[in-house]
Order: sequence, then C-alpha cells, then structure tokens
Amino acid sequence: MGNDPIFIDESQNYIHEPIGKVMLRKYMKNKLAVIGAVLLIVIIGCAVFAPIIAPADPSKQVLVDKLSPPGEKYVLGADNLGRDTLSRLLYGARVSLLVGFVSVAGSIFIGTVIGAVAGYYGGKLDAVLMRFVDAVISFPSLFLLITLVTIFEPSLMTLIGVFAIFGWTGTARLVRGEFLSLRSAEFVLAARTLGIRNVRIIFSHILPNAMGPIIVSATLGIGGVILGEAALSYLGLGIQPPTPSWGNMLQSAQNPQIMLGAWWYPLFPGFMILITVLAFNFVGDGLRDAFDPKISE
Amino acid sequence: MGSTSFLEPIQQKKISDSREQETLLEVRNLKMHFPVKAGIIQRTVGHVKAVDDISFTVKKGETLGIVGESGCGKSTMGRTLIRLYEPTDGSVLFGGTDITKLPEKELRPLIRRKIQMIFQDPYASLNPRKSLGNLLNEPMKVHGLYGNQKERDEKIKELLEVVGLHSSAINHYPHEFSGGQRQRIGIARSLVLNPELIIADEAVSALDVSIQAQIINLLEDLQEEFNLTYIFISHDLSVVRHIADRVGVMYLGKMAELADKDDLYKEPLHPYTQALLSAVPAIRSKGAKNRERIVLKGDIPSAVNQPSGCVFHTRCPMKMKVCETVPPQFQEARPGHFVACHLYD
Amino acid sequence: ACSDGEVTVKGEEKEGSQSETAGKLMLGTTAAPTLFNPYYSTDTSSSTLEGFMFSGLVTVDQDFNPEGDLAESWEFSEDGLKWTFHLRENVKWHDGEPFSADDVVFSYGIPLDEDYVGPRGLPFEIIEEINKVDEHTVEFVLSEPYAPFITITAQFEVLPKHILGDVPIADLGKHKFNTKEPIGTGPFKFKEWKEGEYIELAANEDYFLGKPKLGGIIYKIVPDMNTLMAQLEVGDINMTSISPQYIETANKLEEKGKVVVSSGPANAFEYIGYNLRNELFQDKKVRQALTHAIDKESIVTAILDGAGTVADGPGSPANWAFNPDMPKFDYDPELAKKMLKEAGWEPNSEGILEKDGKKFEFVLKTTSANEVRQQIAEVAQQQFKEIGIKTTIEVLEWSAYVEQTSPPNWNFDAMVAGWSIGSDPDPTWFWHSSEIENGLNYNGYANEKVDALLSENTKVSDLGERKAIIAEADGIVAEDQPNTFLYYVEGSLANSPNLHGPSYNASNTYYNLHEWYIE
Amino acid sequence: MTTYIVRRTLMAIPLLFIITIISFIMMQMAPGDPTALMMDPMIKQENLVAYKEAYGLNDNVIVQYVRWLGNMVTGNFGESLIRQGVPVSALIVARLPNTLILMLVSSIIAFLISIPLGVISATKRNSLTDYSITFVSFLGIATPNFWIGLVLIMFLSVHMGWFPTGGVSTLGEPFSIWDRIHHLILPAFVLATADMAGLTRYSRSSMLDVLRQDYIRTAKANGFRNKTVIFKHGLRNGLIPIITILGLMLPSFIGGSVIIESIFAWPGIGLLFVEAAFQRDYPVIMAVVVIAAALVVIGNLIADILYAMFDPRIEY
Amino acid sequence: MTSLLEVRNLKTHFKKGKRVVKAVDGIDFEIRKGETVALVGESGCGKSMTSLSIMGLVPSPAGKIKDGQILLNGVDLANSPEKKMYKVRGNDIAMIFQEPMTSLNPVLTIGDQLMSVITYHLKLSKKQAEIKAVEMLDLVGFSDPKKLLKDYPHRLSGGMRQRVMIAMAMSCNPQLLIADEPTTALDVTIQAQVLELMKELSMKFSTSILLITHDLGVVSELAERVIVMYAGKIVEIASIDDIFDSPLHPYTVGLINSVPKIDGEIGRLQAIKGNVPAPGAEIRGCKFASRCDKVFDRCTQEMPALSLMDDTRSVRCFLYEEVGVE
Ligand SMILES: Nc1ncnc2c1ncn2[C@@H]1O[C@H](COP(=O)(O)OP(=O)(O)OP(=O)(O)O)[C@@H](O)[C@H]1O
Ligand SMILES: Nc1ncnc2c1ncn2[C@@H]1O[C@H](COP(=O)(O)OP(=O)(O)OP(=O)(O)O)[C@@H](O)[C@H]1O
Ligand SMILES: [Mg+2]
Ligand SMILES: [Mg+2]
Repeated sequence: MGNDPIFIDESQNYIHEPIGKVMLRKYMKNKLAVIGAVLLIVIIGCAVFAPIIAPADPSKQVLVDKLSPPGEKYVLGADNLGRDTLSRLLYGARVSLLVGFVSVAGSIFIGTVIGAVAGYYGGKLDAVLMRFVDAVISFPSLFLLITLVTIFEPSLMTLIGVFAIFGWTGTARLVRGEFLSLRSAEFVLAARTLGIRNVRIIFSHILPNAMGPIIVSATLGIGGVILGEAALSYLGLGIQPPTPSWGNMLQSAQNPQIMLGAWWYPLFPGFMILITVLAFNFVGDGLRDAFDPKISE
Repeated sequence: MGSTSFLEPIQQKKISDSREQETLLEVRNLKMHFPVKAGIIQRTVGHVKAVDDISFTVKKGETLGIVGESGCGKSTMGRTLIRLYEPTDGSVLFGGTDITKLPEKELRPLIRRKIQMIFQDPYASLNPRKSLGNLLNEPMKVHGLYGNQKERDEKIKELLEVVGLHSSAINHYPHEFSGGQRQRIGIARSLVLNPELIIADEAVSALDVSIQAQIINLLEDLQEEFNLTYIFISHDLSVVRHIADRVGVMYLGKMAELADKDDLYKEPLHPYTQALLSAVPAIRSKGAKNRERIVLKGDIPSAVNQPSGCVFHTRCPMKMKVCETVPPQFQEARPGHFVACHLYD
Repeated sequence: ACSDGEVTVKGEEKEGSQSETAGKLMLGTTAAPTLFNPYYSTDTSSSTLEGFMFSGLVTVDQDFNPEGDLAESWEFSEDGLKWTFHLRENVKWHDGEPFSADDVVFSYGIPLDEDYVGPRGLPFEIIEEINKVDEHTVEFVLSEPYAPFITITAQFEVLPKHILGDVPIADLGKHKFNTKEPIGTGPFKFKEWKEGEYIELAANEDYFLGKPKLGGIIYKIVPDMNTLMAQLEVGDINMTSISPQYIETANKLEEKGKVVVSSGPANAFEYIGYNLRNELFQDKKVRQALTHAIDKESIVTAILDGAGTVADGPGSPANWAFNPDMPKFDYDPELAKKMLKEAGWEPNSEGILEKDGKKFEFVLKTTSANEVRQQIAEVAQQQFKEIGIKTTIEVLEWSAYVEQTSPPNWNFDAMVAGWSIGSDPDPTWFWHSSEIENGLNYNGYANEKVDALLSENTKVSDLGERKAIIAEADGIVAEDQPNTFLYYVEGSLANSPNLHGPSYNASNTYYNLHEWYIE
Repeated sequence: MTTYIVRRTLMAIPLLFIITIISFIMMQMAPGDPTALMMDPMIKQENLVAYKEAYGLNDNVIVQYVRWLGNMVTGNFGESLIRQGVPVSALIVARLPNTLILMLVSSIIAFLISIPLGVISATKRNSLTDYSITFVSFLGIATPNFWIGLVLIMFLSVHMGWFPTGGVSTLGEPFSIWDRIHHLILPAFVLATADMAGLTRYSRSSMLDVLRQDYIRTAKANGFRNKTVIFKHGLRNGLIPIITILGLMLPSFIGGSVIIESIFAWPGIGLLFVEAAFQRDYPVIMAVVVIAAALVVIGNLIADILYAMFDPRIEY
Repeated sequence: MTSLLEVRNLKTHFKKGKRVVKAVDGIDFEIRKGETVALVGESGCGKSMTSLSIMGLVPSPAGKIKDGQILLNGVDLANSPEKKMYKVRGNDIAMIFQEPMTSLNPVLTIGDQLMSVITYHLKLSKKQAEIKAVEMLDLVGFSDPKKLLKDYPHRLSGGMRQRVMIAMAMSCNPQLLIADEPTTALDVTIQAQVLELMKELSMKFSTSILLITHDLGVVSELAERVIVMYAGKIVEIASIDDIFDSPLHPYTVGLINSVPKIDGEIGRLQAIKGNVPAPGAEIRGCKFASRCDKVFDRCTQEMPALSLMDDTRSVRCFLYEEVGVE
C-alpha cells in the first residue's frame, strides 16, 4: 500500500444520517412550516375521507332550506340551493386540491423538461426556448386563462390542463436557472469526465439537486392555482356545477344579499382557501429551508 | 513547439528522442478562447484568451506542476485537455491519438477512462445527493467494467482502503464527511477507472494545512503504487515545488516558463517567475536574512484586453522596448528549460 | 358646474357634487352599447339608447298597443297589402333640419338595398315598395298581408336622409354617425360617449311632443352587478333594471327607503329545451314525463325569490296573445317514473333508467352569462336524478354556447334557455318547421297543425282572431312539450324615489319618457 | 443608453410576433364568432353570413392573420367588429391611460407598503413583528382580489361613504385631481394587495440576503448605527432584486386589472379585453394582447434600466 | 510597552439547536501598543469569532459572549452597551476582512464609503473629509485618488479593494487594527504588495495589529508574536523566532512541519493525522489528544492549562507542565 496506516481513520465512527433526516430536522425547526404541514394533512385528510366525514350528499338540495344559517341541521349552514355547506366544503376540498395538485404536477413536468433542456444545453436551443417562455409570460395570465377556457369545453380536465399550460413558465425559468448554474458545478464536470452520458447527467445528477426549488415552487403553485380557480369562477369560467369547489362556492356568494345577509356562506370557503394557501406557503417556506444546503441547521 | 535555437542541436535532439518514448501527453498550440458577453443584453464584446497557444509534453510517470496567479488560465487548460471545453485551436495527443477531434462516443472509452480529474472544491465536486458507494459504482457501471456488482463492490472496498477511508463509509452521503475525507473520496473516484493520467486542479488548495499535507502524501503514494502521471495545477508555489518533477509557470493564458523544478526554483529565468517566487511569504528561521523581494507594480491585466507584445511587459521590472510590440517565443533557453522572454532571445 | 334654478334639495346634500347630474336620469347597466343605428345594432343597450334619440313611425304603449310616433295616423287597405302613414308636420331633426317623408323612404329602404350588410333584413322582406305620397305621407306596399308589420317593422326608427342619404349603403354600418354624431328626432340628443364609462344625452328642447322634463340622461356602464347595486344605494345611479338574484337586495333597499321597486310580468319565458333530433326526446310522453319531474314551483320560490310565474307553455302573461289554459304537467315524480316506464324506460341496477341497453343520460347545457340558468340546471339535474335520469351540466361561455346550440350545429341534448318575445307575439320564429333549418326553432320541433296555424296568424289583421289562433298553436306546443316550460319571467325595475315616471312594464319601459321628472 | 433601448425594442419584435401568432391561433380556435351576440328573432341567417363575409371572417386563418399583421405593422389595429366603424385604436386610446394610471398607482402603493414591511420583517427576523407581517402578507396572498374589492365597496363606499363606488371620476364634475385620486384609491389598493403580499415576502428575503453580506459587516465594523447600516448600506442593495420582480409582476398586474376594473367600473383595457373576448371582437382582442405584451416588454425594459441605475455594476 | 488590549477568559458560544458550539472557549491574551500579533490555527478553530467578539459583532442571536472581559485601555468592551461600541468600532478598533471582493458595498462609490466613515467618526465637514480621504488613498498607493473617489468597487481589482479597505480602516487612526485573513483571497504578487503596505503603515502610525491567518509564511513576514489556537483554545503563545525555531506544542510542531517549504526540500511532509474535532463535540481532556503522536493517558482525561514558560511564552500541554504553572 505504501500508505501511512495512520491515515486510516479508525476512530471515525460515521454517524449515518440520511439526507432526508437532515432535511426533516431543518424542516421541523421552522414552526410555521410545521403548522402548515399539519394543516395540510388535515385538509388532505378531509378531502380523502369526504364521503365518510360529510354529513350529507353535497349535491342534495333542499330548496326550502336555502341560505340557512349555521345551526343544528346544517353545521355550517346551507347554500343558495339548500345544500349542506360543510359537505360541499369537504367535497370542494377534493376538487380544489385535485385541480391544484394535478395541474401543478403537469406544469412542473413541462416546466422541468423545458427548463432542464434549455439550461443544460444552453446556446441557441436555450435562446429559442426562453423566447417562447418570454412570450407566454408576457401574455398576462388571466387573459391567457380566459382565452383558453373559452377555447376548450369546460371540464375538470380542461381546467387542470389550462392551469398546467399557464403555470409551467415559472418553473421552466427556475429550472433553467438551476441547471445553468449546476451544469458547470464541479460535480457535474466530474460526472462528465467519468464518461456519464448527458441524459443521465440531467436526470440522475442535476435534477435531484434542483429538486428543492422545484418542490418549493410547486407548493406555492398549488396555492396559486386554488386562487386562480376562484378568480376564474368570478368570471363564470370555473368548475362545472354541481361539483363544488371552493372557488365556485365563493363565487356564488358574491351578491350583496348574501354577503350582508348570509355572511357565513362566503366565509367558510373563503376561510378554507385562506388556510390552504397559507398552509402551502408555509410548507413551501419550510421546504425551501430544508432543501437549501446553504442554510445551515 | 520545439526549440528554435541552433545551439547544441544534436544533444537537444537526443534528449527529445529519449523522451519521445515516454511521452504520454503532448499538447500543441492549444488555444481556448471564451466569448465575452457584456451589458444586459449579453452581446459578445470580445474574447477571453484563457489559454493562448500553449505547448508542452507530459511524460509517463512524472508530475507536471502548473502554477500561476488567479485567472491565468490554469483550470481552463486542465479542462480543455480532457475536452470539458472544446478547444478553439491546437491539438492534444494522448498516447499518440489526437483527442481534440474525437467524437464523444470514441472519447468515452479512451479519454473518459484514461484521463481523470480531481477538482479543487471537495464540497462542490461530489454530488450531494449520491451516496459514497453510488459515487464510486456509477462510473464502473457506465463503462461496463467488472462484470458484476460483487466485483465492483470488491473494487470499491479496495479503493476506499487505498485512500484511507473506512469501508463502513460506503452508505454515507458527502455531507457527512469532512473536507479532507471528501477530497479522499474525490481521489478514490478518479482512480476507479484505472486512469493513466490524473489532472489535479487545485486539489489541495481548499484544505487546511494539516489536512493538505495528508492529501499530498496520499497523492505521492498513489503515484508510486499505480505509476500514475499527474498534471498538478496549483497557485501555491511551495506545494508545487514539493510535489512536481517539472513546473510550468503560466501568465495570462500563456506559458511563461517551463523547466525541471530545481532549475526553475533555483534559477528562474523569466522575470515574472522571479517576482512570483520572491513574493511568496516564507517562514524564516531565526536570524535568517529577509530574502530580497521583488514587488511587482500594478495588477494583472484582464484576459480580455491583453497587452500587446509580451503580455507581462506592463509589470515587468526588466522591460525592454521590444517587449511592447513583439510577443516572445516560447523556446528552450537551457536544456530542458523553456522560457518566453526576450531576455533570452 | 352650472347651478341654475334646477338645483334642488338633493343638490345640497353633497355640496354641489350633484349639480351636474341633478335633474338627470342616470341609468345603470352592466353592458355597454355598441352603436346607435337601429339597422345595425342588435344589443339591448343600444336599442334602449336608440329609443331615446330616435323615433319610429309608431311605438307601443305599456300594453303593446301601437301608438303614433312620427306618424300621426295610419290606415291600411282592405287586403292588408297597402299601408299609408300620415306624418307629423312639426318634427325637426336634432340639427334643426325638418323631418319629412323622404327620411322615411330612405330609412326603411336601407335593409332592402342589396348592398346592405346588417342583421335587420327580415322584418323588411315583406315590403315590396315604399312610396312618398307627399312631404308628409308615406305608403308601403306589402307582398302579402302581415299583421306584425305595424308593431315590428313600423317601429323601426327613422334616420336623417339629409345626413346619410349620400352615404353608400355598404358603408352605412361603419359610418361615424352611428357612434360619434347620431342625429335623431327623439326626446334626447346625443351629447357625449365616454368610452367605457357612460353615454350622455341632453334634452331635446324642440322635441315634437314637448320639451322633456328631465335635464338629460346619463347611461352609465357598471360591469359588475354588485357594484351597480352599490351605486343604486348611494345614489350614483337613479334607475336600473334588477335581475332576479338581486331582487332581494333591491327589496331591502326599498325597505330602507332608498329606492322604489316596481315589478311585473316580463314578455319572456324560460325553459329547458330538448333537442328533438336526439332519440331520447322524440317520444312526447317522455318529454311530458320530464316536465313532471321538475318542481317549477320551488325553482320560482327558491332561485328567483318568487320573481316569476310557473309556466305551462310558451308565451307570456305580459302579452295580449297569452293563453292561460294550457295543458299542465305538474310536479309529480312518481307519475313521471310511471310514464317513463310506460315508454319503456326501466331503472337498472344503479337506479338509472335504461331502455334496450341504452341509458337515459344526457348533457344539459347552459351559459355562464346567466347565473339563474346555471342554478336551474343544477336543480334540474338533481330532480332528473331522482327519477333515474343522469344529466351532466355543461356551462359554456356565451359565444361558445350560441355557436354550439344554434344552426347548423344544434350540438346539445338539452339546454336551459329562455326567449324574449318582442312587441309582436308571433310565435312563428320558435315553432314553425320552416324555422328549423336556419331559424330559432333549435329544438327541431315540427307539427303540421302548428305550422298551419302559425302561417295563418300573421295574415289576419283582427286581433281577437289572431289571439285565438296563437292560443291554439301555443296550446298544441304545450301539449307536445318540446321544452319543459319553466316559468314566465318577472321583470323588475328600481329607481330612486324622487324619480317619477318609471314603472315596470313589459312592453315599453320608457313609455312617455319626456314626461318623466325628478323632484 | 439610447442604442440599448433601441436594441431592446428591436429584440422585443420577435417576441411580439410570437405572441400575436399564439393569440391569433387561440382566437381562431375559440368557438363562436361576433354574431353570437345577435340572437334575435328578427335576424336572418343570410344577413349574418353576409356580415361574416363582409368582415372577412370566412377567410382562411393565414389570410386573416397576414391581413391583420399587415395592418398592424402600419400602426392600424383595424376596426372593431362589434362597435362597427370604431377604430380599435380609439378604444385603446380611451382605455389605456386608465389602466396605466391604475397600474402605476397600485404598484407605487404596493412598493410603499411592502418594502418597509419587508425590511422590518427582515431586521426583526423571527420576532413577533416578523411573524405578524408574514401572516398578514399571506392573508393578502390568499384572499381573492374580487372578494376584497366587493367587501371594501360594501363597507367603505356604501356603508361608510368614504369612497366612491366606482368609476374614474365623479360624473359631470369638472376635472379635479382630488376627485381622481379619490376614485383611484380603492381600486389601486385592492389591485395592490395581491402583489403587496408577495412583494413583502420578496423584500424580506432580499433584505435577509443583503444583511448577510460582507459589506454589511464592514459597515458595522466601521461603527455605523444600525439604522444607517440598514438603510444606507442595505436597502439599496436589497431593492435591486426587487426591481426585477417589478418587471415580472407586470403581467399579473395587467391580468389582475381585469377583475379590478370590472368591480370598480374602471374603464381600462382589462375590461375591454373581457368584453371583447366574450363578444369575439377579434381585432380588439388582438390589439389588447399586443398592447398588454408591449406593456410587459416596456415594463421589463424600465425594470432593466432602473436595475442599471440602482446597480452600478451593470453597464450598457 | 503597555498593553492596549487585554482579553481575559473570553468565551463565545453558539447555540445550535440543543447543542452548544464553544467557538471560543476561554482564551486569554494581550496585545501591546504598536505590536503585531498573529493569531493562527486551522479553519474553524475560532479565530474569526475571537476578532468579532472584540468588535462586539458576534452574530446574534445564535452567538453570544458568554463570559470574559475584553479590555481596551482598561475599559471592558464585552460588557459595554451597543451605543458605546458605535464609537469604538472603526474609531479605536478597525477591522479588515478576508474577502476584499465583497467587503465593499457595490452600490456606493469608494468616496461615499470612505468619507462617510471619516465624517462619522472624526466629525469633519464634507470638504475636510474629502481631503482626508484623498490623503488616505494616496497613502495606500493609489496614483489618482481623486478619480477613485467617484469609482464603484466593481471596477477595482481585489488588491485595489483590499487597499481601499486598509485606507478605510486606517482613516480614523485606530489604536488597533484587526486583519482577518487580509491576504488569503489575493494572489501572491498582490499579497506581497498588501503585506508591504501593512508593514509600512503599522510602523508609521504605530498601530497595533491583530493579524489572523492560517498562512505561516504571512505570519513570519509580519508578526512579532504568535498565538496558536486549536478548537477554541489557545495552545501556544510565543515570539515569532521561538515559534518557528523551537515550537513546543505538538500541534504547533505538526502545523509547521506539514507546510511545504518553498526553499528547502523535505522528503515527506509530516502530516498531522486525523481531523479537527467537529464543532460542538464534547471532548474530555486535551482537544488535540486524538491527533497527537506524543499522547499519553493523562491527555485524554483532563485538559492541560495554559502554562507560562517564560515572559513571552505559554503553552498548553502536559509535556511542559513541570516547567511552570499559570
Ligand atoms: N466558461 C468560461 N467562460 C468565459 N470565461 C471563462 C470561463 N472559464 C474561465 N474563463 C475565464 O478564463 C480566464 C482563465 O480562467 P481559469 O479559471 O482557467 O483561471 P485559473 O488560472 O484556473 O484561475 P484560479 O486560480 O482563480 O482558478 C479567466 O479570466 C476566466 O474569467
Ligand atoms: N453563525 C454561526 N453559527 C453557529 N456556529 C458558528 C457560527 N459562526 C461560526 N460558528 C462556529 O464557530 C467556530 C469558530 O468559527 P470561526 O469563524 O471563528 O473560525 P475561524 O478560525 O475563523 O475559521 P476560518 O479559518 O475558516 O475562518 C466554528 O466551529 C463554527 O462552526
Ligand atoms: Mg482555477
Ligand atoms: Mg475566519
């Protein structure tokens, strides 16, 4: 060996600590993030178990009970068609979260692929792709949404698709930025000198390291989509009835009669949107810290 | 670039002949120019001549040290040698094959295996999301070495031992190691494909002195054991003196001087080398007289707007008229001692 | 900022901030007008404003009775083919030029011109000739007797020939007259169009029925209905029509004494229309059963807050031709199920009706432009579900909705929709089989008997006779139920208490506008 | 500088080109056409067909696009299909200033409120103040704009009578700055809320970043008081990344203006767009899209110039 | 020579979750007027924290001076209020940092930054401050100081920036200059210029310098006395000659032997085995014990004291215990 034996570090007792554990610990330090996570779990639980928890069929109308205040019969009151608000909220969570998750997953996927290719290969390809991204971004989002929603037949899938198509640009920029800096990181150069192919470098070496910002933008994006759905509902272009979503519940309450006379009715969906967006933002903040290697514990 | 001197032609020929056989790497007129983008719209306003017409050879089993100040193009040269950058011009012959023009496919079994690199930053050069085992296993797998996983595991264990790490470390992630340990991992990884040439770019600069010494010793041991050839890039003249057989001094993308280490340190020819050596703060022993220090005036010019003539003339204490206009040739001023300076024309 | 004698008590409340708007009718609306030319505009806002600025030969009173406007009197020949109008003599255009028969000949000739590119061709098709008899007499020769001629065609406003006479007809639609300088003979003159904000009209001192008592009209555009209600409450507007969702709010304001609300039957009905091209709906019995499944009563009370009357067939109680004795298919889900069973529809294991392996399911379309219809769709969906019919709701943005449901696509199974009838009750548009191809008979409804009756109805000039014919036709349609007729719309109007004149009526909201005043 | 602006503007041309193509294709894909408005028993189908023919709506998409582009290049946006005879440019000219002023004021409000909040949050990191500001700004993020708008109108305008209920000025009043401002406050504030929250977060993290920098340590080592360190040495650096955000915020401002303009009866181009989109008034839609995109481009240009003004490291 | 700065039993600790990192773990030393003292040791041993503690700039709330006194001319800085420290920093004690590239504010001109310090501490008018600034820049070797005042830092090279930093630090005539790795980021030829300058200035103004570095060469060039730290503790204090000729502590010995020499060949470097203990690790006994080749039982049991060998010399090691007790 010709190697000084003293160099073998016998005393080294490597404390094996997986990255996940380190990140979890960093995450747990952020109190708001923990609160956010708990809230999210509760909300997701509500959505998943809505059929079990919900006291009534969310589309069951008792027209005579229209706009009943919260009380014994309707815990959180009834809506303008006499449907149980609590049940609709629970089922609405399914739709709002589904739209949020799926469309963000879609936009993250598109954005990541485009951003990764642009960032890693750079040059002309990058320039062309980024011009395209610029074009889409310069198109004010709500305009784009309105146009898209009028083009496609409204349905849950359309809405999801529309949000995915509109949301990917941010991710693409972000991922491109990450890739641009990571592609000249020493560990990537190292991988290249070892003869590892580009595709593998992109997906197996760089992507896992860019995951932090991506996940953070995803969590923030979900909140954004839930709000976007509410805004579209305002323009009458949201989720198709009778499916409840928080956005269309809120929308159906924008009427002075209801806002002043049945204030509780908009309050609950509004509150749910608030809580959920808050939770996602807190979680995003926590994840940002957890993923950022520069932020020490 | 050979010598243009007419003195002792026979002897010189002999030397180069005898060296020819052992030559592992030959660099001819290598150039690497980067476009410089400026302003918010990033248009090209010029070129950084990061490596500008450099030629040298590396013999099998030797250590060639490359020194120079920050930004003089050391890293760029190292990276260009293994085609991390596509060279602007020139050729690099490895074992007789010009590797500058090979397609990536042919490059892989040849260069990507036989030439390896150790990077400066032990923190940045290891993928933080891959375990040690994974880091070492992947290259072997990609190159299809050692038929099965078991053999590869064997090899990994062996390597860890060679670089002085405990084999229990295999499942750990880079963040769990200290700087010195990480650099050992980096070294282990560079060895995993049984390379012939290793380019070490500032391999010890980021380490604390006491750890630095460990790594230097390790590198020396490995060279002996595996008959490795090193190109050792560093800005630390003391370290280079310690480890190298021959030393090249770079200034602004050009090779200013290249010689056997003893020649170079004892009798530097180029005024820049002289100044550089004298500027190194040295531990002086009790009563020892201060060495005479040549303090250079001014800053290193930018690599974009290189001075005309000899690039060093703006700071050179021995500047002559000719230096301002005519770039000096890189030539053999003494046997085996190359220098680019008009003083030795 | 003038503060002449017009300033009233109201003006002091806000320290003169009302001075400019005092004495003016401030109408609030969510939709902006497009242009002021009755031969080219089709939207309600434009028509309303056209009514303020222009006059037609005749107009209608609050009960759809024709009344002279520019024409002092008129008569028609025995065979109903020749109509003669005697025009007023003291009429002046807003620019001071005298009005004459030439203007009438010119105006009514516009849609007949072959270069005419505009939407208003139909009511003029029956005109064969327009003749100027003298300066103040005009004569129309029709190709066949046409009862609605007086209430539809003759109501079209007259344009000034001295301004537009030389304009090529092809360019008339784009002429700056329409948007920048409309000149009419009506009680109010165009003053200003502030893009996206309001249109201001000034009183026409020389109006032939006397100077209007209102100082002017400001037609304000407030896109959001909630904001509109807020403006009504604080007095930024003093009159607006109220849609059913806001009727409660308006009533509250009335309680507070901030507005006066007047309501009445509107000349319109709402329905769920079935596409008879679809196999599902070809059986009359099935359609009747579907109607039995819908609880119209609840819809009216819950969704409309009572602002409507349950409908059994087409027409409207606001209309003189209305037939109150139509076959009724009252809410009775059990009966509905029974009838469907008789028609061969049996519930399957999931409780959904099935016949020959085909499920009873369809798409119910409506538009996002109308919130009430959306809610009705939701209620209908629920009630259909109760008898084992599965419906999917599609709420479409207006343009898409129109394109899909109208010829030649007819891409719908069923839709929640409604029709406004117009000042003539002729139902030909909706039910005559000739209207299937290209017209408003979207259902594809065809009944020979109805066709015959409807062809007859426009040819008789006696009102009583005509009413009987229309009533019979409507009765047959109600029996056939190509639609589930839901309710007759009730219209509402809110205005500030100091505005005198307005009261809701289906026929002519702004009847006698020049007599309105603000105290 | 001038050459820079010119070059940037030239560079924006392909961008606008892509945008117009995308918009045109999307528009053509949207079902329905301007005649959808004309649902009236007295309208003859043949009339509609003739109408479509007259306006070239039956032509091939490419023909339509090229025609439109040809006009556009000569600065002619064409005429509205719905408001026949009205040049689109007249509509834009009437509406654009309203939108611009709304955006300008609301971005000023957003900046004036959120930057100090962000700075306070950053300097008092993890304190109760920080948490409260964080919470409130998330509240802002999570509350839909239209909701805030309606509630404020109901309470501040109707109930309290403090603000007008909408519009850009009091009807019939002679022009008065105060009156304009009075009308502007609510809509501008509501439009600002959405971005205010985000901005606060950005300025917080930007300031946190800056406060970690070496030169802050230098300033402290030089004995400057905390306030001096934060405001003289920190703030300007902290603002630099926020300027970029300003550019990125513009699209959302323009988008958000659709809803605000509708609620506050504010006749801007957002509202014009919605109307036109629902009516399929193609020339107007295209014009607004081009204007909006141009605004974004200009906004980014201004952001870049500001950036260079604030950051001496950037040179043209 | 009287002592200018006296540090007594300084402890600066960091809270890291539940663990406490004892960055500076009870150190004592003094700096006399006009003297240049070097503080050496490996990365993370607490050099910077020592200097920041003196400046009262320990990053809070994580870090805190737990104990000890820092006496500047007999006045305790460790326990004086922040307000008072404003007057000390930049005025009595000035500091320059390792990173010349980032230590100047990029958006302010050199003149802004330099003159604001001068006006603030010396209470000079703007005009006078400008004269002073020009004078200082001239002193650190700029040929056109007037023009430089209007320049932004990014136009300057690393060496120039470090000279500006020095000018700024010296402008208020401090009694003590703390230089935390002032040349580490610089190239050798530039480093030579800066070292030369510092030497000159300290002579001229007889300013005391606390020089922090890990480069023994730099120490040898500049310092008169050397303090060697290891893991938060001082292990040896000696004069410059003693430390290189006869280092006492095994760590000091190892440190010197592991550095390759530029002039003089060593066959093989004498590396110190193992690693620096992780920050926050609880170690009983001598912290260097695990890496020491002269280790014996006692070393792992108890912590040796810093014992005074003679006037100028102290060491913390049991090998020398009998010689003298603190
Ligand atoms: N990818 C690149 N693009 C543009 N310029 C580059 C690039 N890489 C290096 N350069 C420039 O080339 C010159 C040489 O850089 P290089 O990193 O090779 O220097 P070096 O000698 O390794 O310096 P150091 O000691 O600081 O590592 C520098 O001026 C640098 O700015
Ligand atoms: N902000 C901080 N939070 C927690 N621990 C810290 C912090 N700053 C420093 N430390 C710890 O204090 C110890 C001493 O740090 P210090 O910066 O003084 O070392 P140093 O000797 O200056 O090292 P270097 O040569 O790398 O500058 C280190 O172990 C480090 O982990
Ligand atoms: Mg380098
Ligand atoms: Mg330090």
